[in-house]
Amino acid sequence: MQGSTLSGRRALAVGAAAALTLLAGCSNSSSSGGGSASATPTLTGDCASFQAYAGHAGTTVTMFASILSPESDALERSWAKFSQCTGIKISYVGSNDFESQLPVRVSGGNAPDLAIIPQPGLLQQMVKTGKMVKPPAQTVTNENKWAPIWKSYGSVDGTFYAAPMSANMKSLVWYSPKAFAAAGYTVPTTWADLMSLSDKIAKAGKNKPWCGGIGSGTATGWPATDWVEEVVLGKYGGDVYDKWVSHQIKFSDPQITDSMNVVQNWMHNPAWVNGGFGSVQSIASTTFQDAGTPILSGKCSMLQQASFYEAQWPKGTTVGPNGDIWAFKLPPVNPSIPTPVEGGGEFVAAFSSRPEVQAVQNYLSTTEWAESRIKQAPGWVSANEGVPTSIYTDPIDQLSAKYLTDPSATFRFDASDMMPAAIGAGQEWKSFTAWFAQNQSVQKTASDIDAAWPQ
Amino acid sequence: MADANNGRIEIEGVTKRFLTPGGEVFTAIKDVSFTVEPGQFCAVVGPTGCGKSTTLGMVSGLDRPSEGTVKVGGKVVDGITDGVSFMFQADALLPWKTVLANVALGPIFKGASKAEAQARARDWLRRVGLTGFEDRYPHQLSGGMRKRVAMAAALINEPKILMMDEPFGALDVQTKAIMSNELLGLWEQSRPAVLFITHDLDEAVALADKVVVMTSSPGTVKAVYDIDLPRPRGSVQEIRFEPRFLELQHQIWDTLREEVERAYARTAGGPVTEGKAA
Amino acid sequence: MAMLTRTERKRSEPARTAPTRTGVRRALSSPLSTVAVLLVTVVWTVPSLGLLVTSLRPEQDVAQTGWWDFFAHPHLTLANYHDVLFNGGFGVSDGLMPYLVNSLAITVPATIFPIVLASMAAYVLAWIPFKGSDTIFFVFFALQVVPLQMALVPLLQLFSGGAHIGSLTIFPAVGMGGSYAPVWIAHTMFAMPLAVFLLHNFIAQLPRDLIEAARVDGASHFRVFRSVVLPLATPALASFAIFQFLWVWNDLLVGLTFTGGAPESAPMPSRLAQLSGSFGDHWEILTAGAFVSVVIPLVVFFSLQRYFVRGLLAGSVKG
Amino acid sequence: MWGDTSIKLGNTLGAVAGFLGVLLLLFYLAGFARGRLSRRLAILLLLGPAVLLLLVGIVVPAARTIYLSLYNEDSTKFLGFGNYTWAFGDSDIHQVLLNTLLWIVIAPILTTALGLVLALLVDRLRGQAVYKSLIFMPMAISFVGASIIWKFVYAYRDPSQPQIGLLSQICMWFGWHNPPNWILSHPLNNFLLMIIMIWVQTGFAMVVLSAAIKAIPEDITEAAVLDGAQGWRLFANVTIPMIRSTIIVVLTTVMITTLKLFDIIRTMTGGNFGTQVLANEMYNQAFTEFNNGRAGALAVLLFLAVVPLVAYNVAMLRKEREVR
Repeated sequence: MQGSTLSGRRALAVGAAAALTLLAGCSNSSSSGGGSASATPTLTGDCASFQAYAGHAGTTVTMFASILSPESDALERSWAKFSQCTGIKISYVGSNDFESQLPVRVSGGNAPDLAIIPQPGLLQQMVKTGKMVKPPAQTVTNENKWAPIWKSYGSVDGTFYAAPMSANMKSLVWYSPKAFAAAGYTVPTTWADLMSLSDKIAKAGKNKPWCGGIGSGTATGWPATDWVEEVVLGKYGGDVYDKWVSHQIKFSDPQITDSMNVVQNWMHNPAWVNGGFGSVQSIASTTFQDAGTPILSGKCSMLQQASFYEAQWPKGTTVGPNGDIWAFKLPPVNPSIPTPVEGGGEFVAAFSSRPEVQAVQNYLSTTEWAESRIKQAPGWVSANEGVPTSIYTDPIDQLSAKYLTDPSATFRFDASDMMPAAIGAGQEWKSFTAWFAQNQSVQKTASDIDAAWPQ
Repeated sequence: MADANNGRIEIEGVTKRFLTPGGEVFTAIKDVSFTVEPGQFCAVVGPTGCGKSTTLGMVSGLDRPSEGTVKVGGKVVDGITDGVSFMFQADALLPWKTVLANVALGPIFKGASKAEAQARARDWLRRVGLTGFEDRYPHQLSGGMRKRVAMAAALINEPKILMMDEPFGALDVQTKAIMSNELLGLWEQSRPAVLFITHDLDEAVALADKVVVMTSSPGTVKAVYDIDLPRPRGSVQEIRFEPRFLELQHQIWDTLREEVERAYARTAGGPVTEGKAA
Repeated sequence: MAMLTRTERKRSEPARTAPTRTGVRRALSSPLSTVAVLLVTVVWTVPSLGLLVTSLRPEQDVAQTGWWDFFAHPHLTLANYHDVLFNGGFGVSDGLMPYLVNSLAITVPATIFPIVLASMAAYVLAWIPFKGSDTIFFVFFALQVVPLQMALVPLLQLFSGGAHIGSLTIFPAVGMGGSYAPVWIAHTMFAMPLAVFLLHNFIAQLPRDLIEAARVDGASHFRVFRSVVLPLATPALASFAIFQFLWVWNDLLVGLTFTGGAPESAPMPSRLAQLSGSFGDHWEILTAGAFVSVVIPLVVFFSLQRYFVRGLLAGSVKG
Repeated sequence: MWGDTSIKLGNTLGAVAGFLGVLLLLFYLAGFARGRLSRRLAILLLLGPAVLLLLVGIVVPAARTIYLSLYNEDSTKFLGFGNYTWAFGDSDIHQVLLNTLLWIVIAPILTTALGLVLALLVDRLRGQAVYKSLIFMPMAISFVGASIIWKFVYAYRDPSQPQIGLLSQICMWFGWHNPPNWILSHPLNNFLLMIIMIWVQTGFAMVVLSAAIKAIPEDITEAAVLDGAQGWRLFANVTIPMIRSTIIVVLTTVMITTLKLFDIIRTMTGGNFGTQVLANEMYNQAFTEFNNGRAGALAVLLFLAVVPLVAYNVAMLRKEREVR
């Protein structure tokens, strides 16, 4: 941990020089924090609730994540009070190149104190470096308010490393309630309904039922992996899904190719896609951010995208059951699977066990912090079962939270985020993109991915 | 340093080889020996590519011989030789400095104070007849004037040895004659040893006490002639008509001609690849 | 020698060139070439114009209609620029300003260091031949192609793991700059091969007699380098400076890796990237940011441009 | 905030001043050395820093890369040339190698040629500074900016919809009502991406070549014009030979930039649709797929790809040195 201490110290030196911190030059380790070394100060007034984290005033914890502005602004506001009361400064840095920067910094000995990792696969990779440290006991205790499956996603080889911090729901279909009402369509609750609705819209000839886009720069292809994951989970259930993630079931297994064929009949159907953009192939060249815009202009009816897609609707769009835009849960392909929910989330990983770092970890794993974050801005959900669904102000957040904390739901984490990076952030994206762009066959797509699976 | 031998140039059995890009060894000069006495004006003539400039480079310490030794004032040359000045065909003036600053550069490089260097530079500019031009930039002067500046810059350090590499090569005939006269005049005053490279035989005979004829590729010394024309020589235009001048000129030309013809025959066949020996 | 005389003529006759150049110019030019240049300029500018227009359009318009639609339905907003310049993250209240300062503080030394060190090396390789000097030069040249991504991890290890002292001996001012030093050093390292290659090409062609005359006058190599080579090489130094400046200014990877992205030391591109949102390219903001970041390089280019044009005459006119 | 700013800028200026000061001091002290020592000291002090930086910053990492290329993804198992057999056996990589080859041949040549033509033409126009600046401007735009710009050129929309891509719109204005989805049209898309590179780099080529053309002694062109050379013949027989070494430098520089290119590909297609190139594939292998072995092998291939270029330049430079 030599490196991170050093970088922390360096950041501090700059901060001090820049007169950003009040306690200049006395803050590089816990033992010499804020004047009195041993006595923990007593916090009073509205700071009293932060007593558990006191005693580290003047320290800085560096945090690195992929969350960018404006989402990161809300994040920073959410712990402002904590920082103010405890004197622990959290130096937050967000990067759109987080996934490649983190390994570089970790192996370069310049790891941040804390990293917010959205992919269990990457987490696993980071644990392998040996630089990651286990969370403090309090964090482990706090974690019990999350469903056990979340704890497993933050664990590597059975050891718990990173506490989940946020969750998002992927199994949503965005649509326009106004347009549906005007055309007399009803929200489908079964897969069969969804398919017949699609057919009906296509036959009506006014627009295409679906639009989609899998473009995402270097991550192009990921939305397509979600479609297949939804179908695998919704048709074959959690066990098959888990075995698929661990490659006990291969991509070329009939169950997976069958699921891909379901997607083929759905998002590859020239009569159904790609409203507002063009042919099936245009799915590959359309960015996922753009994909939903034709719904607003009535050129397409539905888009399968995650809860965080809410941020993409232009300012002034009302999102709600009777608004311009709303979402329904993607129905399971196989009705006998109880509420399949595919989701993603973020995990707090630590590369330092300094007490102030652990204090921040502890704080971030509490229900109190989750509520503080939820109050800042919409677009953020916790699967912490201690957080009441009622505190969400945003309807999509409420909807997501409802499913994410539903104990009866079959929740699974995004499969590609859990597969080895060579697949989940590599070959699978590449092959699925080719599947759309070049109309490559399902068989070849599946066998290419299997061939690339690391030995 | 008031050594009697100071300024004597002794070149003994010097050979200089270069490595060509093809990895072959190219011999620029081979087994060259001659001596220039202090205060002597020595001209080196020879066809293009006979290693004249290479020889100068080794005397000044810019280059080192592959074999043999070069001694100046009795000491083997190692690093830049003290008390040497150089004058090139191109007049080596820094375009962004004034005439005065260019001339003062030598003393400054030698460690003189700026004021002292400028005072000396003014004096030398006066001697070469350029008073009033101190604040001009080189490009504002004519070719002949620039040459005078270069001459002042070369002589200001009062060198024991003055090396001149075709200094007047780019000048027209009239200017060249005027500059030659001035050079002789200035030389008479301080009498450094001069190593003067030229391919103009008339110029060599008119100016020098001694003419070294070199063969080409590899350069070797073919013959050495003593020029016994009396000094001061007066005007170089007029000395050309003296019978003794013509006699010497003919004599040397006979030696030189076959070398020039050989060199021409060789280079006319293909593109000229001048080595550093050019 | 041919080359030397050429240089000589070039230096000596600037006054004469003006009238003859027009003559040659006339001999060469035609209305057709004017049209051709105009056409290329338009083609080259239109995409950038698109960038400018996009940066001034409201978010919804950007995604729904082409930017040229703006001419039919002019609908301007400065909101994007406001977002970029003043909407700071929570930790940083001054918007883009601190990052702009960081960018300057990174770019200026990261331009000067490599130029000085590379011109020193180029001088040795061009003018002080020694056994192995050619080999060293060719190694420099060949190393241009090593992708800098490959060096990120080892260099980070170096900077963070105590061998830091090794760099201190190279740049004794490291301690003062605080956390900028690793970025400076990294940029300097990565710039070195190209800088040495380009500057060597120029410095090797400087007139030999100027350098040798100074040497014979008793100037040391250091003196020659400082008083003769550097002034003569000004045009090459200026052009390389522009490219290095632009490269460092627009760099995201090195800046992000070696500053860790913290507001105290990270350059502007890392901030712009962060402004673009977690789940999407906020193009209207990125375009505004791109324009803000273009301004300073353009100023640099315009102010150094004359050095390109003047060529070897650079110093002689002004003095 | 101003205090903060002035401290930062002050530190920066201090660092620059300190750096230059130390160099000057060293130069001054070393200037007292004489003879052989002076020469050695000059080589050591002038060349040393550059060599040291290169060793630490590039040579050592390069050696490490070569070493890693012989191992598996997390460098725990020796594979010998396994990663290289993978590279030459994988059909995806074949496409990558082919694309890289196309790029390094086409983009530099077009860039240099266009830059040369512009340099020739622009210098004779009134207001050349304006033209030059506008053509040079893409150099100053970051790759993020450039990729946004070109996204709005190549973007595809169904022909029945309002277009946001300029290229499609222009095609439609000219009566081609069904333009293709540009970025998906392989192999055309490779060339479309090359245009971005050419757009960025032409300004560089033009500015450098224009300076070289201006440095041609006037009397040479003059003499040729008097001899009757005009237009093309003057260009081919006088201008080109006189600036040949500059052309080679520009060509080499653009080619090396092209080889290392990854931003354009990364932001425009992410390497999909058959547009992947070596540098970006290497980046992906190293930083997305965490396969240090394969990334290393690709980096070595990248390095080998430039060997002919290096060899040619070495030959040219040697010839030049010889003539000197």
